Amino acid sequence: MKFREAVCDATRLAMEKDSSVFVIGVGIIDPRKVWGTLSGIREQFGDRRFIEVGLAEDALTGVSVGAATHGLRPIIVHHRIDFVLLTMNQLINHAAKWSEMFGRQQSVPLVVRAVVGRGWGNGPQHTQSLHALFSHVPGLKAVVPTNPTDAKGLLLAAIEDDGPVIYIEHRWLHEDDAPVPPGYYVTPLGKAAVVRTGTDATIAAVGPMVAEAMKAAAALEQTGLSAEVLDMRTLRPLDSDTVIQSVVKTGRLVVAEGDWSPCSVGGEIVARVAEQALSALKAAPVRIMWPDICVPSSQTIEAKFYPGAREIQNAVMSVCNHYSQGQTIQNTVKKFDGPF
Amino acid sequence: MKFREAVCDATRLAMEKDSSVFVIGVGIIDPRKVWGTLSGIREQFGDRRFIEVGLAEDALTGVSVGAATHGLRPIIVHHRIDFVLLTMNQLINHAAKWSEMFGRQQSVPLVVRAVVGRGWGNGPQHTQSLHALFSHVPGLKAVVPTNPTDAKGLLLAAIEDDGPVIYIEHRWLHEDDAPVPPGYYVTPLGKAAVVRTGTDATIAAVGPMVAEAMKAAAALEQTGLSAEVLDMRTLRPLDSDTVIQSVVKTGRLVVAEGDWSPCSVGGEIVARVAEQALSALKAAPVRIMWPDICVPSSQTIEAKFYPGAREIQNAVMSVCNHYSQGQTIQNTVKKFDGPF
Amino acid sequence: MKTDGQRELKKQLYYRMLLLRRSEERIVANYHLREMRSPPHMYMGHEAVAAGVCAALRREDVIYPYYRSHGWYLAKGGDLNEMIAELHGRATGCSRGWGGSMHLIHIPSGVMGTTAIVSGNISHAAGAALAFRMKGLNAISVAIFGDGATEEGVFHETLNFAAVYKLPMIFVCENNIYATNTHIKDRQAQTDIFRRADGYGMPGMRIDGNDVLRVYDETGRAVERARIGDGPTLLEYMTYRYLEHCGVNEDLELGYRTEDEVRRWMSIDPVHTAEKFVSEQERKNMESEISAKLDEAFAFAKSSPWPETLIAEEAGA
Amino acid sequence: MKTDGQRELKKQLYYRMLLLRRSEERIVANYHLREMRSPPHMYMGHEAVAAGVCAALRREDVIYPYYRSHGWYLAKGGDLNEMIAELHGRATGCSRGWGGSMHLIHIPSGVMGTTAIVSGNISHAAGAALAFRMKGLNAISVAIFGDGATEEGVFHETLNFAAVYKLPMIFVCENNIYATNTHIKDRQAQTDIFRRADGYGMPGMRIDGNDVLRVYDETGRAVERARIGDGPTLLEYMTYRYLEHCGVNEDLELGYRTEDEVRRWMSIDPVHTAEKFVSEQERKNMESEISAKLDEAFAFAKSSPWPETLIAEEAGA
Ligand SMILES: Cc1ncc(C[n+]2csc(CCOP(=O)(O)OP(=O)(O)O)c2C)c(N)n1
Ligand SMILES: Cc1ncc(C[n+]2csc(CCOP(=O)(O)OP(=O)(O)O)c2C)c(N)n1
Ligand SMILES: [Mg+2]
Ligand SMILES: [Mg+2]
Repeated sequence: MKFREAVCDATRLAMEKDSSVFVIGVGIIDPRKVWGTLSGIREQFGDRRFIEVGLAEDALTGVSVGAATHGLRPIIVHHRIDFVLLTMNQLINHAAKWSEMFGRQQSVPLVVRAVVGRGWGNGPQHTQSLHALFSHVPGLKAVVPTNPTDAKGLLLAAIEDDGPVIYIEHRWLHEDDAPVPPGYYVTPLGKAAVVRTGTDATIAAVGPMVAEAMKAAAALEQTGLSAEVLDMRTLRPLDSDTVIQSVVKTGRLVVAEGDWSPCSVGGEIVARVAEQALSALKAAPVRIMWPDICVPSSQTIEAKFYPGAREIQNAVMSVCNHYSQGQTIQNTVKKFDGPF
Repeated sequence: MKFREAVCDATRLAMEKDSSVFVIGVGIIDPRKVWGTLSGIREQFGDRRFIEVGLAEDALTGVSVGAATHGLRPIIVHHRIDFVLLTMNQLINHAAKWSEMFGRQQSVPLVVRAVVGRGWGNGPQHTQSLHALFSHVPGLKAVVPTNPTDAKGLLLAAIEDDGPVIYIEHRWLHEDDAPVPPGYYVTPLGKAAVVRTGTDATIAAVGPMVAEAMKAAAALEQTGLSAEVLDMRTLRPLDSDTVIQSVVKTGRLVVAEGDWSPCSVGGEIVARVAEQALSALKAAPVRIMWPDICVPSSQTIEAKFYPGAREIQNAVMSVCNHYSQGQTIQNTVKKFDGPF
Repeated sequence: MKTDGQRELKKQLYYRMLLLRRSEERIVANYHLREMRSPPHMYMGHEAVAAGVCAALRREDVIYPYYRSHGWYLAKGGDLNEMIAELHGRATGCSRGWGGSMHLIHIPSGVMGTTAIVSGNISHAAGAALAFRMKGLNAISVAIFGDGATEEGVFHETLNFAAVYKLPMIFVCENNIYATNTHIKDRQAQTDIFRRADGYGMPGMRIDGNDVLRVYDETGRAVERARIGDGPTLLEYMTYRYLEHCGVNEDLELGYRTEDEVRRWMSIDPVHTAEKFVSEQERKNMESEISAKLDEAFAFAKSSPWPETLIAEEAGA
Repeated sequence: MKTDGQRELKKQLYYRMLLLRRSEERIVANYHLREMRSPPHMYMGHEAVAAGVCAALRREDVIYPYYRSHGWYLAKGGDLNEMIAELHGRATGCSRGWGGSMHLIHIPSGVMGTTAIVSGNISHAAGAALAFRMKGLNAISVAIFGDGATEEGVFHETLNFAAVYKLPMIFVCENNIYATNTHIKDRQAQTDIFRRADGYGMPGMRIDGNDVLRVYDETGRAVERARIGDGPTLLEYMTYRYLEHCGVNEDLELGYRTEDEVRRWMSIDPVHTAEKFVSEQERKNMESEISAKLDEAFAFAKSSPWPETLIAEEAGA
């Protein structure tokens, strides 16, 4: 099942199981079905549970907060995460605080699905990750699935959760294909996954950088280095315990995240390891992050913008003080193709 | 001169020096003059350069971006930083990216003054610091002055800067009084200040926590510990070099910031020290931050919410492995009084 | 019969307004004790709006007031003890001490959580209306906001959304001419707020907000429309705030409004005007009943425990 | 004389529209080469709006188009070579390769930076108008946006702001009935966008956006009002998009609109309708002139260097 089909599958299962779940968003009745992530949903559940809204992201987020406090479970769908910036007042001032602010008398079960774009010149305003913004604020949770199985399990967990959850969906994972367990299951929020075990260094990766880390780990194996790869999956609450456990074993940490570095999730991981496992560190940790500029449109500079497996590989070799003759791999990130 | 008078002084000097500087905001014509930070400005410069706007934070931020690209230098004034969340689309999608997105043909000289509230039950929506949100995004700068001299110098530097600068102003520093250099001067952006030298531990503090750190340092001296206190002042670009220099000397780091911990400026400081000066660290660094909840309204729980000098003192003693018989000081943060 | 009903209604309306007025007077009188550490946005002067609107609603209908909410909370039937306790920051408060004056809630009586962010509540009300529709309930939802709030973009977005879906809701604007201390003429080019309803194909009208009977009647018509599926209405009630924007004092010294203006509005005071709805004896009974309730509420608040812990399960983040 | 002027104007209007149409046709024809790696929002069908509006402006006036901006860029006098180079991601592009199709800019001709965030530009235009006012310039500013953009809150906020300050600006809405693939009837309860102007005390009107002369005339009147200090106007131009929302293809297979609807609009094609403004010979000359320019522009783009470095001075953060 493709990643995008897994998203759709989770949506369908949740709506079948719980009649309070509904979908709301701008342009969701589009025949392209938000890249197929909503195929058949409107047809199966009808317009009563499929709320098309004009361009009014702020209002529809508030509408969802209001509906959520009356027992419904809205799934807000944004074609681009960049549009979520129009809704920060509702998310941070309202949704995140609602439950505590009123002494925990109401909960706000709310999912914000936000797609991160990349490639084909989508440029500065259609390619941000914004992981960190949602991971900073208490009252919000944030998840970034990296494979079809988690795409489904984390979306179901997000829908089940009684607070607002930002579900960050990287567009260029949508076509990834893998076997997915049938039926209803949840991938618990707040648990990282050890996706490859190793002994020489820990690579804590976020989102699409997990695939890059796996490529790097495979290449590193050729040069005699054994890397453990973690898929952080949930950014808030952040499962730093799993990272620390791994670093206690490996003694070395490379963090790989597609987002800006200052005040990032990657930085938070490094900070917690330094605070809680300093003595385990045999080398200074390294972050592989975006350069500190906006994402450029032109292909040549865009190619220079995104770090990948090669940079991770080099970072691991450097924290391991390992300068092998082995070939450095090339970055071969799948390119996102086509105009939209 | 009081902190709030220093803000006003800087505004006046900038407007006298450069006719392209103007002030814009919601409710700025209020007779209370934004707690006196705009006293006499409208009278001196007239309504042409003092733009009162209805409740339209989003529009007025875009208006300011547009005006800035035409050579003006707007100072946006928000009574509360919480309202800036209504303007994130303009700040992050537009102002921060404008210059790079168009190949550096235009600049966006723009200052956003945002006041952080505290106390008297101002509660969840009027007391956020939000330091981290503005420090994450490239294209933005963020400053937090902690004394009248810097309040003036950093505001003038922010106004001179050719990009958007968020000037975060803690309400309960407004009444702080200290001699301020007369006339026009700038405090350079991106430079932390060593406000107390010491040898046993570094306290890197942000905003009002600087005063708490100074109190802690004085108390620590009684118990035989010498703490170096840094006032970070600018959060982006973050002067980690000064922190690292200090930690290389002291070997120990305590970070004190009034904001939530995950993906915070405090976390970024710890991460950079771990990355760049791991071997200098004789003990695991410690962050003193807010608990991971919204700011409560009631005085008893609010008092438990804010850490202060005592927590910093304890943290320094613990990183120094120093369990003296010396008294732990009490927190004596000045309370913000009165309803508004 | 009909006249009896009318008289009963008038009595109720007067009682509600008197309760609102006396409660706030008591808050004003006690505020200097520094026991209510919360920024209060006093409702005095507006009483006819909350009393009239809420009288036209059923208990299962919900209201979404803004931070100037003491009056709305009480008019809809919110528990007085819990409100006064909340102002005192006690664990028995309607928000358990976490919210304070700007964040009241009383779910059993349909007072939904209020926000300190101007206009933040408008879309919440639409969300409640959507939920009622989806769940097949016959309840309606009321968004309540000031003249200033109508300048925020979300006001426009929500009117359009509610009109498209013909939501069972009402938009109630309390136009008191000022946003903080800025006059509406300095903020809006065209100051007939109700006229904007036309842009969304929605009925809109301006009503004397100091005339509690007119408020009740017009709200009733809008409630009826909403209830039978004819969609939302924008009601603009003209009224006036007596005290400073936030706090318990008068504010003539600020100079943004004239004594004359304040006096003109006080001369049509909604509570005083409605005194004629009741007999002298009835009024006296009401006064003493309310006074006793307030004594009790303040005693309850002051003897209530403080909230203790920051949070039981501090979420590991 | 007057007729000569009229003829000259008509010729110019036709030339501009033809330039827009042929330029986009060339982009469509070359897009499959995968050299223009940028999401294009094609303007075909709208040409009369940009051509008519820009003809009523002076060079020092500025426009703030949205992402559907090729036509606006060219109509206002933006450099063709630089636009085609930008679509090719080259360092010689109008945004130096950093922006692509959605972020064009050409400061010398008054084409201000365009945004991919719907409605993000509306307030920028008001900011420019404010700047002109403050600097004592006589220029005016034009905000350009689609029917969908009017649903965003900032549209409302900016109309009010511009009206309060009587800014020298115009609000130009290109109503092509769809936002992406959602019909306006599914998004707005009252679909006469121009009628919302009344809520702000601003003149508003709906105009046939395929009639370039009417566009020119009505814009001219609004320009005049703005120029003499009478404040802003909301102009709603009805028009139609021929190709898919984003991309270079037709999209009948999506089924959100009918072939019949598309054909009806094409039968009043703005460029074709205006062919009568010029002689056959004139038209031929224009065609070959434009064709030569486009040859040159594509050659220029393809032979231009790529942007090299991510940024010279990478700001240490
Ligand atoms: C989004 C936002 N902007 C600004 C403020 C500051 N503020 C608080 S109340 C207020 C005035 C609101 O006026 P109005 O809506 O007319 O309500 P009123 O207070 O007059 O009842 C302002 C500007 C705020 N709380 N929220
Ligand atoms: C704030 C925001 N929300 C959603 C989108 C996605 N989007 C891009 S174009 C578009 C439709 C806009 O329609 P309209 O304003 O009518 O302009 P048109 O494309 O029809 O010319 C949408 C929804 C966006 N870019 N920005
Ligand atoms: Mg008001
Ligand atoms: Mg459109």
